[in-house]
Amino acid sequence: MAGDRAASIDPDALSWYEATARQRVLALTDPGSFREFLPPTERRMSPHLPLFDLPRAFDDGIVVGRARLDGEPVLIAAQEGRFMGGAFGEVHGGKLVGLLRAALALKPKAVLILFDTGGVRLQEANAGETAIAEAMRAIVDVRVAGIPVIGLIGGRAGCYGGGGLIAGTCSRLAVSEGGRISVSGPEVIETNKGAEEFDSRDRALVWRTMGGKHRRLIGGADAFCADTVSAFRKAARDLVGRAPAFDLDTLEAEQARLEARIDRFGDCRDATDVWARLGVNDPESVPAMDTDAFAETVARSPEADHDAR
Amino acid sequence: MESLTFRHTTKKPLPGSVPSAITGVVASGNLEILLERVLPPDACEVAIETPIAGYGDVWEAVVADFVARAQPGGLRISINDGGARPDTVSLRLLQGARLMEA
Amino acid sequence: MGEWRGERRARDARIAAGRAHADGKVVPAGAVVDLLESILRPGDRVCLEGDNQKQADCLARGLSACDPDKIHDLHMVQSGIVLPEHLDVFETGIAKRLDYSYSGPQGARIAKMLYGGQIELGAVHTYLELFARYFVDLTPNVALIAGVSADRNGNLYTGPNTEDTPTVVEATAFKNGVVVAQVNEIVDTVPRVDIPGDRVDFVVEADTPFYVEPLFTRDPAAMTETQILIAMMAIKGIYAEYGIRRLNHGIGFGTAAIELLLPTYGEKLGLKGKIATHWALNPHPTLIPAIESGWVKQVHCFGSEVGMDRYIRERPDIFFTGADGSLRSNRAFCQTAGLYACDMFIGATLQIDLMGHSSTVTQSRVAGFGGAPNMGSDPHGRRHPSDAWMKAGREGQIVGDPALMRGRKLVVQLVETFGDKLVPTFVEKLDALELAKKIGLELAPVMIYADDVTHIVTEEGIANLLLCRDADEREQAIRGVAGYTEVGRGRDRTKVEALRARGVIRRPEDLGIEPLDADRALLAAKSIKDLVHWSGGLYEPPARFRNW
Amino acid sequence: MTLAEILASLFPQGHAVAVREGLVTGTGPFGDGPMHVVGIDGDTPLGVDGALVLSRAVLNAVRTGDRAPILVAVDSDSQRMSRRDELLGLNECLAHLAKALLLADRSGHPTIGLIYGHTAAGAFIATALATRVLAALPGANPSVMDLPSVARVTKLPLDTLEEMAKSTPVFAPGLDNMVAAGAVHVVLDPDRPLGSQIRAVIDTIEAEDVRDRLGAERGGRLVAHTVAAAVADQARLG
Repeated sequence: MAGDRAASIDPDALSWYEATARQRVLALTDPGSFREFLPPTERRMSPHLPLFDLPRAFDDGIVVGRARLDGEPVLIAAQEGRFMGGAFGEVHGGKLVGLLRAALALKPKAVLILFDTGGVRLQEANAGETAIAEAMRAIVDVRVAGIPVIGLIGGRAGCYGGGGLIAGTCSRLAVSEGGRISVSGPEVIETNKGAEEFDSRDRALVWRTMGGKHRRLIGGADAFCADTVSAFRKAARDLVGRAPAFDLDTLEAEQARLEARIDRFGDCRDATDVWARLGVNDPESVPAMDTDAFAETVARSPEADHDAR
Repeated sequence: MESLTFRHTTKKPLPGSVPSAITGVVASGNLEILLERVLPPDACEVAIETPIAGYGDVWEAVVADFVARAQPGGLRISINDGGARPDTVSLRLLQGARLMEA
Repeated sequence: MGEWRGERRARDARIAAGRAHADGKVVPAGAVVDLLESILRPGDRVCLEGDNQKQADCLARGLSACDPDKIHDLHMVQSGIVLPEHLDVFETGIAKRLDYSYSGPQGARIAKMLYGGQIELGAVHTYLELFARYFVDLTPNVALIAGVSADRNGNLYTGPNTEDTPTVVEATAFKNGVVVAQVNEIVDTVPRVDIPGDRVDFVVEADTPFYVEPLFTRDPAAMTETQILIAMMAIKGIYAEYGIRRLNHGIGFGTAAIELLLPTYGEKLGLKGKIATHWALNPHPTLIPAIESGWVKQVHCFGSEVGMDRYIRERPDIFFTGADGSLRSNRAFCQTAGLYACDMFIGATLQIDLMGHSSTVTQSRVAGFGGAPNMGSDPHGRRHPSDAWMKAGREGQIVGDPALMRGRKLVVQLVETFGDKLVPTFVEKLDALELAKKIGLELAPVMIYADDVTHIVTEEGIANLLLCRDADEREQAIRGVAGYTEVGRGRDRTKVEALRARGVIRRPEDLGIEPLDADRALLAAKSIKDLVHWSGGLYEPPARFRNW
Repeated sequence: MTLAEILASLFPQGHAVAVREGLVTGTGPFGDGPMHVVGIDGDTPLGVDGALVLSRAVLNAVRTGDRAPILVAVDSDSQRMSRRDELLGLNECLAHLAKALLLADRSGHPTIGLIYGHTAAGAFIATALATRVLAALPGANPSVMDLPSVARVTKLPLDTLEEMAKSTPVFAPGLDNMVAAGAVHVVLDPDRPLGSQIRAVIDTIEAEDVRDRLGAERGGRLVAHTVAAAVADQARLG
């Protein structure tokens, strides 16, 4: 299916943050290689949104299919963060779960998940929540079968709620500066605990706490990309080649890694305190760093690179 | 939600052979348009689902102008509207037609 | 006769009373209420400084905390009704009458209070007009102003946001009034003297730095294809057509899109150096790419903009800066510059009627106009020619002696046919008229009158009202660019096509613009972060505009 | 039932299960061998620290290689909502706990969730929903978000939502709706000994993830299973 002129858009110039899910998929994978499952023409839309007088999307906000990356077969899912905040509804979740289950039979080189989600779609909350649990179990099955599951995060909606948990289940994650990975969103924390706990309008605070740079520095993500599709493509190719196994050793290592993180940074109030303890000379300068300068900083962070995921 | 359907006869089919295309996103003030080359070459049907009721005459005018301008014969066009303004609708329709002409 | 110094004596008495709460001129923040209660008298005319940008917020809180039994029935004469406290004083009876210019964020509440009769409204002015009245019939008894720092003698440094301060002080201090300044800090020596100390009677060391609204920051990430299309049409169909070099941009995404298209689309059209070189403009962050690309020769500013201070400091060839290096803005002078020295004003509005009258007042919001009625008017006192001005004059004048023809300022309305929530921009009748009737205003709050407007640009095309020869043509020209609004659909298609044939209406295709080319890829910056990069890291956007 | 009552019913001869700061860990005798117990008690929110305590206990159980059942008993709040938790990577810690349970399951430990009180959102996913089979006791109240919060987010009046909740299980909180969605496999009888009921649950564990199929059968999640199957079909057919 033709979509959004992506074929004519240069992946080097196309902003991941600005691109639609469909544009990301088409520009990320080898030209002409993408085949969509349950494409919009099949009109698998949410059966629930009309009850709330809300518009539906032909793909329920997620594009799934198969494609090639450098000639190798991959399965790919991409959430559309602008439709209902990329949230997991029943059809949306079912498509991701089905794709992951298909991987066991198809044995692709990797499964790529292009997260862009606020979490569970409240209008179909129980279906969304359960689908997230199903997706996590399916990812584990896929990883055990030796197929890397790579998460790419850099969209408008970030990767929140259950999306953050699914991301934490992946073999590897690539993130851009605009990407955020978290469970509770800033507004949720503020609503429940007050603006003193978290001022959601302080966007610099949001990005310091949840954004791509912080996640990369503490090892919450394995690659940091410039905000272009080609940068994500490069990261995805690289991460496919170095995915950790899913076994007791890996999880013991992750246990040790996360415990050490809390020991080391558990009393930090702000990300800049964490970065200072990581040995970053001028923590205040991190948000303004360009990709190259940040890469040098990451190279000096002892926590950034590991196989404990 | 309000459903609207408009049927037009065109003077010619839309050039090109792309069987289907989609453009836009269902978001506040935006819309998605699915175009499928499934109708007779002189027919065009536009079906709209919109959360904002009471703008039927505006949709009618926008669709009529688009059909007159693009002559999208053969297309069934399905729209999921997120409350887009008419100018955005026109723009997306033209973008969709261009994708189908490729 | 014989009494020539009554005002002066009254002033001396107020100051003497105020001194009880001061150490010399310096008043601690905790004593603001005492100070204000001792220097104010019921019925005073008071200017509480605040406009669409900076706010004397510490003094506003102090005034609203005064005892209404002691201080009441004040007549507020001020640029902006922006802070909640600006209206609180009317609810408590501290203030009664109001003359002002701008009330963006409080527009809905002010409308309610006007309907409820809690405010006696004098008029909604344009800035320059209100400033003028400070010197004629609205001279303040007390001015409450804001600055960055002061010394113990009251010498005041306003910082980059000088804005209204010199004008307010001029009118108050030299006509027996009392001037109170809130400052962020008391220093031994101020970086530069914006207001000499002998014009300032009291200096309050505020508990927090005065608030400044980043009103002129537009996030490129939010710009739509429609706004880009409109901007392309404006550049090609107006800027290039008339060779506009000296100009002012109003607030809005449309004008911000134009700023971001200059180094890309404008460059492609070969317009660099030929348009948009000299500006009366706040330091819009979206102008940074054009400045960095060498488009802009100079910019004089009404006020500053949050986060732009370091950038401005490093670009003294472009901006007006003091010996200390920081921006010197001045609202009164910049408004004058916009009136007399600019060939074009281009801005947006909420409603336009069939004749081209426009207003931002709706039934539920009285937002005020700020500078738009002034910038968006044709100054009949202008006596210097320019190509753009003369061309517009020729287009608009069809009778009379060509030797006596004068030019016209271009006043351009840049609007999308529908606003938020599908509210039409084009209407048969302005809400402002209804509002005026309801609250008994003698003069309806019209922002720009039809006879000042020369062009209307929408996504459907450009209507050149200068070329319309009668009221019917004018109406059809407006309907002809009003899109799918009721006004637009009510057009006479034959007449509109005739106007198009004459070039009164020009569609994108008439200008050689393909609407599908209106892509965000054309923006020189697509995000606030891009603007930071363009500035070499000198622009420091406020936290709420960041996503990094 | 309270946690103490549950443990008493499960382990009539006594047990070594302790609750510290709302976190439940320990073992009890179950049939021929032990049963490991982890969980959250007292409507406690789950933060980074608690998640790692529980995952440590699960990994320790896996390390023993005893293939004994692991019971995940839950009466929790949602995830702990704080700046500190997010700063420290709550998503990683909750996912890690879920992965530990999924690993245990794959390593031969039957994992059984038991909701006996509240649970919600991220805490629910990381614990009870990460088990192979999820049981609940009457009175349990699993949810994604409570209706007043849903009302705030969806901008719909609360009474409208309450009315809709009656006919639309897919978004409404509560045990019945989670059962209908297939998330909760079975509701236990509090009046009968839990040990035998849990044993029966373990004996009927299926290899596949059956939750979407259950949701379709029970009418609480009618299309998810079909959609997932359709995607898998189209993937196979290429």
